[in-house]
Amino acid sequence: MAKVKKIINETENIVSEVLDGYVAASMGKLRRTADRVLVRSEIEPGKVGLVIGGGSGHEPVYTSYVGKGMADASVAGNIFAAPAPQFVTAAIKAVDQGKGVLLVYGNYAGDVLNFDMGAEDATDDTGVEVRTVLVADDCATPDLATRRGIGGGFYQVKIAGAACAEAQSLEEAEAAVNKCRQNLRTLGVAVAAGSLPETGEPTFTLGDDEIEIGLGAHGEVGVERAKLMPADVLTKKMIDHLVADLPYQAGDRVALLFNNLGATTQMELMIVARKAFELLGEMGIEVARCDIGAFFCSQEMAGFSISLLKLDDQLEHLLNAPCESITFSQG
Amino acid sequence: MAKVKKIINETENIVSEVLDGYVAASMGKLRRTADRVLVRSEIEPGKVGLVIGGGSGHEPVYTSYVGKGMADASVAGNIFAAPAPQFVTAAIKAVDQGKGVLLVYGNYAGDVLNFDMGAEDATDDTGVEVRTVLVADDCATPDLATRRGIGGGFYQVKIAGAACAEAQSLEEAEAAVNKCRQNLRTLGVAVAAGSLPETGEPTFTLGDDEIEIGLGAHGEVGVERAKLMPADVLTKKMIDHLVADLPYQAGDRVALLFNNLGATTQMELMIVARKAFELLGEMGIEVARCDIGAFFCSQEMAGFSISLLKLDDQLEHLLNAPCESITFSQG
Amino acid sequence: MELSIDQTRAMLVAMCDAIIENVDVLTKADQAIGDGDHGVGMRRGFKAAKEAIEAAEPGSVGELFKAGGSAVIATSGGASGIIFGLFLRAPAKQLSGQTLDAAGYASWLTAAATQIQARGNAKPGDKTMVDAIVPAAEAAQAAVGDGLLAVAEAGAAGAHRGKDATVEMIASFGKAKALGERAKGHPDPGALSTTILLDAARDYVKEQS
Amino acid sequence: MELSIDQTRAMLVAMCDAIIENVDVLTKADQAIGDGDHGVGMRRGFKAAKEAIEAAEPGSVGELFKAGGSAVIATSGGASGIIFGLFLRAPAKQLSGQTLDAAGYASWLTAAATQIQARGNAKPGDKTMVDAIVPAAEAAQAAVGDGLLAVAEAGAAGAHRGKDATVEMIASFGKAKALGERAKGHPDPGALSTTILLDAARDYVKEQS
Ligand SMILES: Nc1ncnc2c1ncn2[C@@H]1O[C@H](COP(=O)(O)OP(=O)(O)O)[C@@H](O)[C@H]1O
Ligand SMILES: Nc1ncnc2c1ncn2[C@@H]1O[C@H](COP(=O)(O)OP(=O)(O)O)[C@@H](O)[C@H]1O
Ligand SMILES: [Mg+2]
Ligand SMILES: [Mg+2]
Ligand SMILES: [Mg+2]
Ligand SMILES: [Mg+2]
Repeated sequence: MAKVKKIINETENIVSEVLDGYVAASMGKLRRTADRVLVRSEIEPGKVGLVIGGGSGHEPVYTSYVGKGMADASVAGNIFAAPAPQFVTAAIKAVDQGKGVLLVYGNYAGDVLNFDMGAEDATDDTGVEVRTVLVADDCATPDLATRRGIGGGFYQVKIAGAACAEAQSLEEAEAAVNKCRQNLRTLGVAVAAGSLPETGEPTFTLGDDEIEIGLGAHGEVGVERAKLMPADVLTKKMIDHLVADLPYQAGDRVALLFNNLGATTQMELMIVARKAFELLGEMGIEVARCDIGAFFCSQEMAGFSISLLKLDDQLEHLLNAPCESITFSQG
Repeated sequence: MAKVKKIINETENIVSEVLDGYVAASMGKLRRTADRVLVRSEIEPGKVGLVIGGGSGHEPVYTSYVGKGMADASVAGNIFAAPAPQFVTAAIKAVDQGKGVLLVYGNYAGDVLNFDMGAEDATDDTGVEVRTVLVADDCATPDLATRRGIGGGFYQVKIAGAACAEAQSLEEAEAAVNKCRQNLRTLGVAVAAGSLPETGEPTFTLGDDEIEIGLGAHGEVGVERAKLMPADVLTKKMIDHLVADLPYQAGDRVALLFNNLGATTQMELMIVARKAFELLGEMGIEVARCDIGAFFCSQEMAGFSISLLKLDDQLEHLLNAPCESITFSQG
Repeated sequence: MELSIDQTRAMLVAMCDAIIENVDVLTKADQAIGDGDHGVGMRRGFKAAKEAIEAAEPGSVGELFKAGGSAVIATSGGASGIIFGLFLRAPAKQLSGQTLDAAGYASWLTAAATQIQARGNAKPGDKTMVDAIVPAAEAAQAAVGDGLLAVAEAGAAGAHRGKDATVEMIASFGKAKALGERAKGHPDPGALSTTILLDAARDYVKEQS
Repeated sequence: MELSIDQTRAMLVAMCDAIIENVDVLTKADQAIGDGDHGVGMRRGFKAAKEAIEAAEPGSVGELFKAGGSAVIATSGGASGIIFGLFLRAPAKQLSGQTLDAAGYASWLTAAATQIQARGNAKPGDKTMVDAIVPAAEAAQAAVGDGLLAVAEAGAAGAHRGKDATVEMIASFGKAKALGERAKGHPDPGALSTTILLDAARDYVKEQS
């Protein structure tokens, strides 16, 4: 197979140039620091800080979700690799306003190791208090503690952004984001692989007529490898799996997120959305908010994920609170 | 080459199911009428109407840009084919509040024929006054009158939505949108073909190391077929072509749009954005607003377009006015 | 010789069938210089036209043409929906009688050529189906004195001459326009459709003769 | 036998070179059961470590280890950045003298095994590099009485036994975890890196003996 063409310059400069792109497009609202940190130019004094981050290559997550009502800084690793700890330390120091800093990032071994060490170093240096709420929404695997962070991470970051903007204390923000984590489930489906920009090689292989339900954002194996099936059949499988996992129940109010992993068309997402609304309606689950788009990608992987977040008044308020960032804003 | 996998049901139901998806995701704000028309459930009485539309397969354009401050209705053709005139007629009648209706759609022979006939039929039936401002932003071809409508259509629809929401008369709205058209230029680059959902076949072919600058949204030939080149070289070619076309000049204030044609990563768009900002800065052209995302796709085509819109106070006001739609909202 | 309403219906149905059968030919022609959807669009339109024509209870020959043309316009979409809808619908008002004769057949093609140019703004030489319908109409008018079959034969032959001439043209319309010189060597897909339609009409008239 | 500061530096550089040379082996190992980036990440980290070690002006042997380990942590990224950074950095405080002797070498591996387990939470049997470093440390401690070369040889041999044992394990950590039974038949990439590092160290000690 031919290598996937990418519009880039030198591969070793990708992450740095992407960060410069965000700074340019922010028109003064963001700046770079410590090489791999994107930070708000002005942070409200006395607010609880929020730092997000992870491996690059999943843009817009996590790097771009920095701004008023979102994260105060993001830390970018190399493509699909956790960022080194000194960048985490620098980000924490850059956003700390004396109220402590919350970390939100995906539950991957490499990220946990690097963010933990980075946070400890920051605390050793300045005494800043740091708490972490991992994104661990992928219900493709059974064990809660080791679940991966995928598309629902967008909701968790959004809620963390609003919580840290409003909260009086780090504990209060942490508790809200923890509640989001508890109520959030995502299931993805991969239709075709993305590629590594350094090599143009695919990140995994699927047969010409195969899809994999639950495949992870880096090609980790999922729930079921299956033949291509009609959208309605696939949607039912995914919704049934998701709903049973929490479980979501009749009378629940939810936010519903359709996330494009990269190359899937909006046409397909809308066909799936139509069926998902129908199925949730039949189950008596009320959709209070719906988001559709590319929030958490895996290069140009074809596929999508569906996330459900069970809402209470607090979570709904935080999800709907205004925010600004390069790729997602709401009034 | 293996057929491109799509998550769909029966191919003949694609457009209909996509429209149902938009209705579901709108949660009461949109409804379908006359089979192929998506219309706002509540339209402000006495406002100038705005109808947009075109062939399907380019979602979110044009179908999804319906809502408060955007279009009042959209008309969806089959994949890559202009909608038949009776749907245009129905849309015009559905949005008419006695102040006349503006049509905004891409400058393709088939669309012009069908929208013109649909508008004439509506006027014959009810006397409604209809005006048209075509989207014709693609500066890949020299002849102004026959230029195609591509990614900049998002800005033109946004401005038309605000103009029709605010204008006292159809003429006033038309004049504003015409000014937008005059000041708007777009140039695209195709890196890899999308596919027709009915067949899974690619819409055009490019060599393994080739790109085409100026290739149209349906595979129409462009300015130059070239070998894959560094992002910075490509960006300079594109910006130089764009700037020379209007021409944009030192001291101009512009809005700058990076549109993902489908499968390009945001990583690549940010690398390009970084260079575009640098080049425009060197030319003394001030960027007052920047938008980055998938606004006008061509199935999962890999590639992107850059649009420049020269602003005056009125256009800047209209572009920044609040709006709501399934895929684009601003506060 | 004249065709009755039912014979005219049968002629129009034969034309629809000819398009439906030739969908692959039209697809290939449009793939060469357009976006490849001409065959699918024409089939969608002429399938609907066939149903409308078969279901119609017309008061005149013209109403059959109108039923077919309106169906094409309403279902085909794209440029060719309007153009080939007008191809059938254009003569609807003129053909107010119960039969289709030589003069009526020729006036159909003339009305089509006129209305298509008026609405579509393509002129002869622009590499569109106008290059086929215009010589078809002229040749048909010239043969009116020789009877219906002669008119039908002249119309088809005129369309073929026009279609053949499009091979060497560069396009000034539609999606082939951007191809410039590269469009040379291929006939215009819509001109090809025009010959398929007029060949089928001629064959039906010949059978009935 | 003991290594001087400069000999220790040379030993550490040889270990870095071994990783850099084996990037493809490590890439293949991680492609089999992980995400394929172990080779690239290790090379990035140990290139930086090599530079830091060469540039260091250490007051003790331990400061050389610290310079190398900190460089790996700061540049490698991913899980292995921390793990293999600690592999070098763990003994920094203990090795406060001017030479590396048998006891020092063994205490290095023990410190690494302890700190890596404390931070990473992987236990023996989870199919990680812990399965290589733990038996390496144990074997090295047991050989302290036999001198530096014996310790280095025991360490490398222990790592190889551990790495070989990972072939039949299913993973409980990292990206191979989701593979379940499918991870069987392949060694853990990080365990493989551990053998490469300890082989290079042993070879250097042997040369100097
Ligand atoms: N303005 C026009 N006047 C006459 N014929 C036209 C015009 N525009 C297009 N056509 C005809 O339509 C044909 C293309 O039809 P089709 O492929 O269905 O539409 P599209 O160009 O929208 O894909 C052309 O080959 C040409 O003969
Ligand atoms: N918690 C851990 N403790 C010890 N070693 C680990 C741990 N997590 C991962 N590793 C080691 O790291 C190796 C994978 O490294 P690498 O591929 O660079 O990182 P990633 O898994 O982030 O892609 C594994 O083979 C394993 O030996
Ligand atoms: Mg990795
Ligand atoms: Mg077409
Ligand atoms: Mg066509
Ligand atoms: Mg790995």
